Amino acid sequence: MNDKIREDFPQIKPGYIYFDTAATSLKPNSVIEAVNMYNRDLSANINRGMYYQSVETTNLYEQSREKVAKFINAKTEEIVFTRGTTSGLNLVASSYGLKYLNQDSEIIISEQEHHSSFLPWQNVAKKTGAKLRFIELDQHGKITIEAFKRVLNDKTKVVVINYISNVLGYINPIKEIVNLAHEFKAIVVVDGAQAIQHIKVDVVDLNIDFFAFSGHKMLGPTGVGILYGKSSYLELLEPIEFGGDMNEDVEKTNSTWKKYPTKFEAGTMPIAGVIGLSKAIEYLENIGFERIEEQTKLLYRYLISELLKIEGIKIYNLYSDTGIVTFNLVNVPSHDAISYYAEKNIALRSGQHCAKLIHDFLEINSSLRATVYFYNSIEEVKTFIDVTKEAVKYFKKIGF
Amino acid sequence: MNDKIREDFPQIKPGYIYFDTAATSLKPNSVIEAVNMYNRDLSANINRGMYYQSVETTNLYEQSREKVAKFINAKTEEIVFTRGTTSGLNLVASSYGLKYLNQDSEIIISEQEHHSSFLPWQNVAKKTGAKLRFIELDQHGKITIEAFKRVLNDKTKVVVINYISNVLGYINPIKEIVNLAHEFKAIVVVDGAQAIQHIKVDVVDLNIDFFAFSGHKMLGPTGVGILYGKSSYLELLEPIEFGGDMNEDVEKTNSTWKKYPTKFEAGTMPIAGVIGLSKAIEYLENIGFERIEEQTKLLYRYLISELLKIEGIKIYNLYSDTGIVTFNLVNVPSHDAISYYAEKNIALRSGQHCAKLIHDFLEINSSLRATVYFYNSIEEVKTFIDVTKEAVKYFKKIGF
Amino acid sequence: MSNLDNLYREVIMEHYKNPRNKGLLDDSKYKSIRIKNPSCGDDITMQTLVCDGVIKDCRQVASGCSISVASASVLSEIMIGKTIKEAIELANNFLNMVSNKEYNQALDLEEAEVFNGVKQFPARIKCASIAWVAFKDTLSKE
Amino acid sequence: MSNLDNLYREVIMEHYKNPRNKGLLDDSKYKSIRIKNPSCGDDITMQTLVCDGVIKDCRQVASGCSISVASASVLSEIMIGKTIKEAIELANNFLNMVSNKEYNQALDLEEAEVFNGVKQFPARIKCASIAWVAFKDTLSKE
Ligand SMILES: Cc1ncc(COP(=O)(O)O)c(C=O)c1O
Ligand SMILES: Cc1ncc(COP(=O)(O)O)c(C=O)c1O
Repeated sequence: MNDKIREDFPQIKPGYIYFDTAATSLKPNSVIEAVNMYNRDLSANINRGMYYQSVETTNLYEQSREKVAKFINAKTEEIVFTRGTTSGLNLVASSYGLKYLNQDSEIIISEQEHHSSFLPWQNVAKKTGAKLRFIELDQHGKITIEAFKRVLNDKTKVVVINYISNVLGYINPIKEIVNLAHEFKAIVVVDGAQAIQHIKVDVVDLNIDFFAFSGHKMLGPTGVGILYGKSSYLELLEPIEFGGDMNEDVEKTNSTWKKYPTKFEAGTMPIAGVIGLSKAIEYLENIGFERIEEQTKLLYRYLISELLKIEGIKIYNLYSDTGIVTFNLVNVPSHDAISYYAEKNIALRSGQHCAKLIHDFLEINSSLRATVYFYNSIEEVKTFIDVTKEAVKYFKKIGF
Repeated sequence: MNDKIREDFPQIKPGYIYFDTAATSLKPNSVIEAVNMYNRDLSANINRGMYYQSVETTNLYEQSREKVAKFINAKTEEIVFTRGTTSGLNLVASSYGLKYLNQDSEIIISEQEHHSSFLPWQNVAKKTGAKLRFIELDQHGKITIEAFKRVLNDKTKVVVINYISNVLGYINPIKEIVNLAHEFKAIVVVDGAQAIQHIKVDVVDLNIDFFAFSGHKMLGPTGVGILYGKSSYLELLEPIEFGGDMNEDVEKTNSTWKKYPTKFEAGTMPIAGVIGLSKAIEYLENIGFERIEEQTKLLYRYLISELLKIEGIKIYNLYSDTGIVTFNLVNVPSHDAISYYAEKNIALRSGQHCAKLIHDFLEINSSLRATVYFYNSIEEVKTFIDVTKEAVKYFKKIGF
Repeated sequence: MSNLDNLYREVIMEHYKNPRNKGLLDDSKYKSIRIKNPSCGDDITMQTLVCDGVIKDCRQVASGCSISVASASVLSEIMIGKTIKEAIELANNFLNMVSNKEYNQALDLEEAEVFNGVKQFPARIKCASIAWVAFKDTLSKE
Repeated sequence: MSNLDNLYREVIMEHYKNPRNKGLLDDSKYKSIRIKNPSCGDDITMQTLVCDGVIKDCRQVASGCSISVASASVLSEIMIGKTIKEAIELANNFLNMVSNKEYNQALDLEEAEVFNGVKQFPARIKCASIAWVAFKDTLSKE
């Protein structure tokens, strides 16, 4: 089955191994062609035109919103398009955090957070005097409900948490966290950037208040993201960007906004991106999360078992729930090691993966991260393992 | 010459007349293919990878920044990529306006402004207590230096002004405005959304402090925009979005940012859009602004002279400096009139074009806007005139 | 141009030029809802007086395009005398018709039938709908 | 793998493992500049003592990848004794070499010549450059 899937991704070529899906995913032909189609055939702006191209563009844009909504079991009007996860998370921090938090408030957060999830709330804490409370991670770097309960209290106003860590690949117990948080009337803001392409997300079942993710991590285009917010909160929040199309009345001294989600979409949106996104969701749905998980797990298990056999490798997340493996060659700075893989046309990441705090927790400077996803193959994993063995040998030989 | 140019735009087809460039421009094949190439062949994230695809993507991304810089005579590091004009203008308002203005400050602005230029500063005025001062427009809706001088004074801290009005098509005297404003130590924020595709912009010669524009209005992709800022101001400003890649050190209690422009580009940027943008600039440069102006003026003059011959038409900007004509069929609401054009596959706009205040000034509810640009033809203008004549007759006949 | 002729039916033009039940009453027994669509200049207020589950009166003020103005006028005429249940059924049916969705063709839309041609103009659906949405909202307003 | 062998030359590995002039002095006559590239873990501080236009001493502390650490060490050795003018010329030449730009091949880069292989690795140019940029900054710091 995998070969046929691999043909849908024109980036996949012999001699090139893409193990960097956690940074950005590959894009299937249907997504590429949808973007292309908009640029080539339509190239119109939405909402404001009455000619066919503009009406059609508006339809495609709004159908994409419906598709996203169904995909995560939200209401259509609860879907706000953004520039990406980062913009969505910042919107919540700026609009909710800066307004409703104060020096008596506490924000629960974790060292697993990506900078895009952590930094907006560090800023809120600084500006409002609210206190950041870190969930104590267990020895594997995992978040446990027990540790969460220890920081949860009456002062907790916001819980900021990733669904899946982009370094460790753990799935966090969001549903229990939300239940507990709500008992204390805290809202829960979930960073879904690494979850949306891996597991079926149901915002109603999870009962989360805000959920942000990016098109480019889920087979879609760059430049588009999604913020889900519960109607009641979207109703409450003030926009942070003002401009064309989000307003209702405009007078010299006063203006009013349209209803959500429109009030959060000021100016011309990434139209091509939104249209392409819809095809990405279709693709994920057609394959199905079961098959995605099955193939990813298959590759992951093989990868980890073979990596474990190699002496001179240190793995930081032995029990990853997804396709992410974070490791180092012993004694070899990750930036040196990565050059070896790059020379062999293997796409990995080295560095801190925009998650410095988890590296502090692991007491390392930086790491290598390989991600396998459903479009990867066992052959690729085999080559990767061979190259890793060579790399270990090579760096030892030259004196590391 | 025009026929060859028209072949570069695959949206141009017999039977379809695109007179809506002020809303969004058509895209030449080179732009479409650059976006396609990134999606199909590269599909990598920037900055963080060491493999060929990621290095190449980073190069293309940064080359685009250099190209934009040269295009407007800025320094490379003065170019910040954004989601669009709206985001750029909001960045300045939030980061500069909310921080440095207070109840003793005055903001000079005009009724010509697009909502994306006006609303961010109306918000600043509300939040800080600063006062909005409107430049009194002359009888044609034009901004004159005399009128500008009347509102300029020691309290003026910011001048917010469009370079070219998206409704009236006037070119505003930016250079003189900047000179005068600087005498009073006010900064000047210029909305360049309608100027960048029409006239050569030289930010050094104009000496403007901030300048924002959008890819999709200058033959480029949707979802990407540019904010130019003078180094000294970009240095001064705090980012308003926090996240991956814009940080330097991250600690639990404190973090530091990279230098501008990077500190303003949090998270994954619209990579495909930035890469496509570069080709749009190449295209504009290859044609040259002289030819663009020549062809646009040719079409505009013919259009306006023929429109003037039709009884039952009211034109609001007889002396447009660009290809924008704003008008109404007498007694026919613009939404009714536009349906006639739509049936004939002519793309125009009806409504307020995100510029309510100028409609208040004109004492109308809404208007029709036709824009001609260099890729349009005399034949298209002829058809447009014929259809307009028919429309006038038709609406009269049925009783308007 | 048959699509356009089908849109601009005589009845519509007649209501546009002579709107019925125009002008609002300053009477707290009436429920009012105003909906604006400023970007195209539409501004519509519907007012209803309900007594014992029956719509006793319906008033309106509308400015904007011919379709939105005529639609408010036609609505105000046909709704007077209907029960709330009938009125809502009628309004939903109308909204489905103009947006080219399935609707009950057996249900008599009376004069509102003339807005049939709107479905050929997706961008005008809103124009035809505003008054009906506002009207429904007056009924659910307590 | 010849590209890699060309990158990881013996001299570089030797400096990486035994960095010269390591450790900073707490002496206000020295000028220090620190540059961090946290996303890849590089953290480099260069310190210079200039007397009468001549670099009397050069100290460094560097952590990160082998290229950045070795580069700081090599730099510190070859710069001591140079005039400011010579030093800046040398640094610019080095920076041009590693970034695959035109550079003066006649100018003797001494031991720093071993970083020649970096130009095959665009993503490592930064690693090789950090120390040199920091070093130049110490000279322009008054
Ligand atoms: C004069 C002017 N300013 C600002 C904008 C907003 O640009 P964007 O929608 O691309 O953010 C536009 C276009 O809609 C415009 O014409
Ligand atoms: C867990 C996590 N959160 C947030 C982000 C930020 O997403 P984006 O860069 O698309 O805004 C990423 C990806 O970089 C991520 O992996």
